[in-house]
Amino acid sequence: MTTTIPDPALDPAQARDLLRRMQTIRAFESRVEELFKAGELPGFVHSCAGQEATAVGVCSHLTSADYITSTHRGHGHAIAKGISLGAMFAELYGKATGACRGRGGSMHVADFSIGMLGANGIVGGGFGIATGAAFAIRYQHRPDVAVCFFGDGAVNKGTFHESLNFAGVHQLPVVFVCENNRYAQFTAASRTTAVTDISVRAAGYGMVGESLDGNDLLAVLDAAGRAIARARAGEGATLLNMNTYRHSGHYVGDAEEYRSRDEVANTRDTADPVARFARHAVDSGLLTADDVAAVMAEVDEAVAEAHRFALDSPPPDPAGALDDVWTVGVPR
Amino acid sequence: MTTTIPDPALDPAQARDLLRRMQTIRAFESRVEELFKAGELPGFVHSCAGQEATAVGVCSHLTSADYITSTHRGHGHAIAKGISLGAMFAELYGKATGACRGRGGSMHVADFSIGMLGANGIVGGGFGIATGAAFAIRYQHRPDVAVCFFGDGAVNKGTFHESLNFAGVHQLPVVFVCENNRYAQFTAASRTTAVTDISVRAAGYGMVGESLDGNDLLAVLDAAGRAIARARAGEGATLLNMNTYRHSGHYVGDAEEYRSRDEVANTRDTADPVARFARHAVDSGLLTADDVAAVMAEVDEAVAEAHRFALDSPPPDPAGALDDVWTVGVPR
Amino acid sequence: MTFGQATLEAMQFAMDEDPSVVVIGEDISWGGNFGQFRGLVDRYGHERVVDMPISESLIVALAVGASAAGLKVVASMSFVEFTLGAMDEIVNQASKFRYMFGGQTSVPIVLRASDGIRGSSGAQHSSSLEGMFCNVPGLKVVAPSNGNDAKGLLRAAIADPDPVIYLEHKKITGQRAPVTEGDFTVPLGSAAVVREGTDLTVVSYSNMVNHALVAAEQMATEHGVSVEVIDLRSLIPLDLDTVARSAMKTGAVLAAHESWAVGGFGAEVLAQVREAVPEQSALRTARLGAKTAPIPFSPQLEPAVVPGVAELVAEMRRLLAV
Amino acid sequence: MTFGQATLEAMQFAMDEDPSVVVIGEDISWGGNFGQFRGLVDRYGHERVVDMPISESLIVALAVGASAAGLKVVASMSFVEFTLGAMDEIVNQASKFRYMFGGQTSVPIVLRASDGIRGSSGAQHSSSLEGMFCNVPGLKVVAPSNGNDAKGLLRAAIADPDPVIYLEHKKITGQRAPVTEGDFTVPLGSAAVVREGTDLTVVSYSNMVNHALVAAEQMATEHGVSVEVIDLRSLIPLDLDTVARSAMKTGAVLAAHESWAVGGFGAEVLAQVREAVPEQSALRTARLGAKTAPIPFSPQLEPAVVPGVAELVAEMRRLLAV
Ligand SMILES: Cc1ncc(C[n+]2csc(CCOP(=O)(O)OP(=O)(O)O)c2C)c(N)n1
Ligand SMILES: Cc1ncc(C[n+]2csc(CCOP(=O)(O)OP(=O)(O)O)c2C)c(N)n1
Ligand SMILES: [Mg+2]
Ligand SMILES: [Mg+2]
Repeated sequence: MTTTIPDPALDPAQARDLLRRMQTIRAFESRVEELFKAGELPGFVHSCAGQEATAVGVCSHLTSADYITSTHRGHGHAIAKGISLGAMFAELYGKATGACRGRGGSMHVADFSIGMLGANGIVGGGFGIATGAAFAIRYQHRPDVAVCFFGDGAVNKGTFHESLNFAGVHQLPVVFVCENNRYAQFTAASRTTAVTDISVRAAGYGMVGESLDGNDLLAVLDAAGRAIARARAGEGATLLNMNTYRHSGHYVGDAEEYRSRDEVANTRDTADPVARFARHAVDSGLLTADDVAAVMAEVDEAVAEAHRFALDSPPPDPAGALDDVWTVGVPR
Repeated sequence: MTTTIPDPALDPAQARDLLRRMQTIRAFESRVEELFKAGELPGFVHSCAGQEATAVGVCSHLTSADYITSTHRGHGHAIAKGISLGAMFAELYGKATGACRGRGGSMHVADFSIGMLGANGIVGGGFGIATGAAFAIRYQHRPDVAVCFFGDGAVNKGTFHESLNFAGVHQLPVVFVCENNRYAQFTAASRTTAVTDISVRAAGYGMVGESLDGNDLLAVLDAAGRAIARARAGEGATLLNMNTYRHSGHYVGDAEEYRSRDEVANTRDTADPVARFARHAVDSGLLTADDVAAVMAEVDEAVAEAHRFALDSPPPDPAGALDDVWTVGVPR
Repeated sequence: MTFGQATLEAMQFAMDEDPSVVVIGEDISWGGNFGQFRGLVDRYGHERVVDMPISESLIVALAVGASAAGLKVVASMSFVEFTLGAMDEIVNQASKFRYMFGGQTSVPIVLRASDGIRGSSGAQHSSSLEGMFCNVPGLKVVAPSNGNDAKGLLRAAIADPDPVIYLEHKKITGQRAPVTEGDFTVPLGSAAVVREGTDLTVVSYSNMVNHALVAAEQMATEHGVSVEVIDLRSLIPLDLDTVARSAMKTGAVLAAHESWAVGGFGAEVLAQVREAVPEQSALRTARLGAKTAPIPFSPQLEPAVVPGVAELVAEMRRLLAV
Repeated sequence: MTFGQATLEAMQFAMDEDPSVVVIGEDISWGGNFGQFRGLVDRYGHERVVDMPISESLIVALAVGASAAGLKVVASMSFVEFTLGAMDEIVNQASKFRYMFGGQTSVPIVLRASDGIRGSSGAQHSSSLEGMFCNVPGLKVVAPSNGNDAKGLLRAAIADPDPVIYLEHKKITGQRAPVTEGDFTVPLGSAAVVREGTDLTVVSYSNMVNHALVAAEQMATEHGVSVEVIDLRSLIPLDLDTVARSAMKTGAVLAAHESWAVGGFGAEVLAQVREAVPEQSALRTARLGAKTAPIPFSPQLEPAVVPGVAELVAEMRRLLAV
């Protein structure tokens, strides 16, 4: 265990809360994966198991007045930002009580009321939206910040470039967080990306860039904390490259021909951010083993309850299928 | 005059040829500007007067098996690459004998037979096309190279990023030449570009980047020569930032409210690449003042003849207006 | 007052009324490519009138993101062809945001784009693309034919909570005509009968309406045919009632636009008219649009592709066999 | 053999025949998102089967540029919605290159994209966008309904010198059916009468043809109506002769597709039919497409937006009043 506690050190309540949030993501994704494999869920789903530290470490610095944009792999971001677990689970079933009333599904979970501007099925779709939210924050003289989560594959979309340049010009309060899990679908980053340490690109935009171990919650907390503080202080945007790893395939059901079982097993063992933080919390005396066990049990119950909520919820009424295409004024 | 002759030094024939080519661009643009102001030419035109050194310095390293892509400000590139002056002049009139049979106009002059893959009215449109041409060169194991000309405004299009990244990954034989004339239409680069020395961005693509005085033909010859040689040798792509200045407005007729008359006058005086090279050639004994005068006269006659050709050419037959939308198989 | 100046007035009413309205676009502080934004920066400053990089994807995505955070963004896209560089953002984000997020949010943005031919601007600066936009649920699309409507529709578009594609024809942006003073709106979805007639209905929008009025006059004087001209003004929402009522009266409909006929909005108008008119057998319909080619540069070729008054007259005569 | 495997055979015939054919796309060496490219890399190597970054604009522009330098590029665009990120390159470059450069060059590229609903894939992974593509002069657009046509059309598309948008429906890409062995082409621009009938013509393409065949059978057994089904296969060029001939025979045409009705290709088919059929008064026409909403995720909502057999039957009955 090489991680050291950053300054200011965590207190036990914080540690417990962080662990609970990471474990909520892990448990949610595990349950979803089981259900999907059992044919219980429609469509397709992308699990973020293994990437809990980036979501939680970043979002623990945010309030509901701050914004995030997310990706196709967005459950963790939504949970970390504070979405109702039941509403998200119901959305995955396409239920009327879902976060998007069943219209969106897994790839479009969103809760605008807490600044969660949506998972997004278009890779790179979040760059400009987050930049736009940051632009609005600046215009409104608010102390808030926008965070854009994206993967190592998204960095090659033109939208990355257009957004980072603009954020650089205007020193916008936005933090660009690359969850660099080394693969975009089935393709290794090195095959498609000239410089895989994405933070190198920051210089081209006159922006601070930093690369870090995204499986180390403390490192994430630290780097994100500094970047978000800079953003709030009007000191501009940051590009953070957080190295991480997804435990499951690209989507649930992926045969994973593109990476070896050894690679997966080794990385899961050494880099699991949840286990790693739990160990750290116990080793450093922040939590006891019993505390950890209690968090696990609490989370299991919360996920089970969210699942029951989803199952008990009614499907949407097909008669409303054409509602909300427009806000006003277009006859059917 | 601070320029020194690069190694290998030019010989008089080369110097004369380079001067002739730059002056051809200048004289062509002057004539076009006059004609446009007199209401003789349809549509609108963008003059590249003042940017002759970039076009000529780069293209003098190219053969007709090499490719270039150009911009809305493309007359100079076309001339430097060797387009028929008459065909280009006729194209500006929309004549049947035009380079594009009158279909394209000023913004679309092209001659595929010599690797001039078109001026382009879409800013940033050339990045991917040049990259594609370089990809084909590599695939075909040819010793050739593709050069992409673009402006300081185009660098903020997503296509810049997507193309440079790919060229970086595959070490393609392509040279990206930014003609940085400090303005995009009416907007100063500093207003819209986080880091105005574009060559800084090269590092993000694992590519060589270099910034230079684009009004100094010798500097252009040198930097382009090295970049093109690297490309031909399979050593990958280069990003060159060439600082230059356009003497005329964005388009002919532009009121130029966005830059001061002083700025224009000063820069024209100090940076005029044609005058500067002529002076250098005389000072260094490569050419005599008479040689220079002879080149000027020769060019004037060539431009006048091209103009006569355009005027004497017939307009296209409207009956052919629907030809060549497709190559085969679609009934009207 | 010119069409462009009329839109400037609408912008000012909107910006004075609502501080959350901001304007973004390339060269916008210099007035934009057609001068319709001239002077705004002096009045509202660079915070509200924002010069954008040449980054069309970002322009639209920024508008969407800013709207999620409480702004109302009017984005100048300059030539309509440049919106193609933002089609992902327009279609996959702006048009779907409200629906796919279950009605949580609206996307109150206006994308202003200049379309149509201006004379030898070539294939990348002369198109009209409403055919594409009208195929996208969630967008609204307007295309005024004159300064008065331009002003009223822009005011309505900015007030509207949904994404509006506001198409201004290059050829008429500089045209002068009387414009109603003061603040007013032309509601989206209301067509105008700009000339009454009994024998045939021309349904059109944007600058083609002006051609249609000339052609109608010619049909009256030269062929004794009474033509009704409807200016749709707003394509989505479409004022089908007004069109259908006229169709039932005249029994013949010509849907005409400058953009390509094939796959264009004219075919859609005809399809909707036929859905709306109960007794179809007597109804004659035709559509007129550009022939199937990119817009050529040459002054001799452009009119061979893009229809004008002569083609309107010819098509009306063919339809009525006069 | 599946539809996807049939296209793989076509790819192999093309690549074996012509070394200038290369294939590019995201995850293409792994077979792409729908497995239709599986195994190609083993046969042709990474030089000819090129994994692309997530850079849709570049994918199309690269194809255009490489074609100018002598290659023939087949680009996998994966889901058709991702082509929207390359609409500038498709419309402003690929479709216009030949014309605006005066016929100097051709653009022999094929853009393969997967469209249609597959079941709860949500608003950004379920659309069909041929309505847009068919509004663009210079593009060709094909949309096979079965593996045999998929193979023959792809072979023809790759051989074709012009840019072809090749639309493969996600729901049928994995479907098995007999496919003619060996090398053959289905020429672009040739429709197939896949069921003969006398009372009504359904004009369709892609997976909607399969629904139409089921619906036609139902009309025959349940309502005694004889339905002719035309599979357009190729939208641009359109085999209007075959459609018009059938229309004149049956006197009633239903143009049906899965994509949005409004602004969609069905309206275009009807417009062209009416232009081609001399005596219109007896002709009845209708179009059927998705209702005007982004495609919803929920299994209960998706079929309320996207039409299938039931909607086809209902629309045919309405049109014939049976
Ligand atoms: C514009 C676009 N292109 C392609 C896809 C298909 N796609 C979905 S996820 C994905 C890979 C994304 O990789 P990365 O950004 O690294 O995120 P990760 O899946 O690793 O979290 C791709 C190519 C898409 N959804 N959108
Ligand atoms: C995609 C696109 N956006 C906007 C424009 C309008 N436009 C034409 S030239 C130009 C400025 C280009 O600036 P730069 O790249 O610096 O080239 P320069 O004109 O200085 O040579 C703009 C914005 C365009 N043609 N294409
Ligand atoms: Mg990844
Ligand atoms: Mg410039």
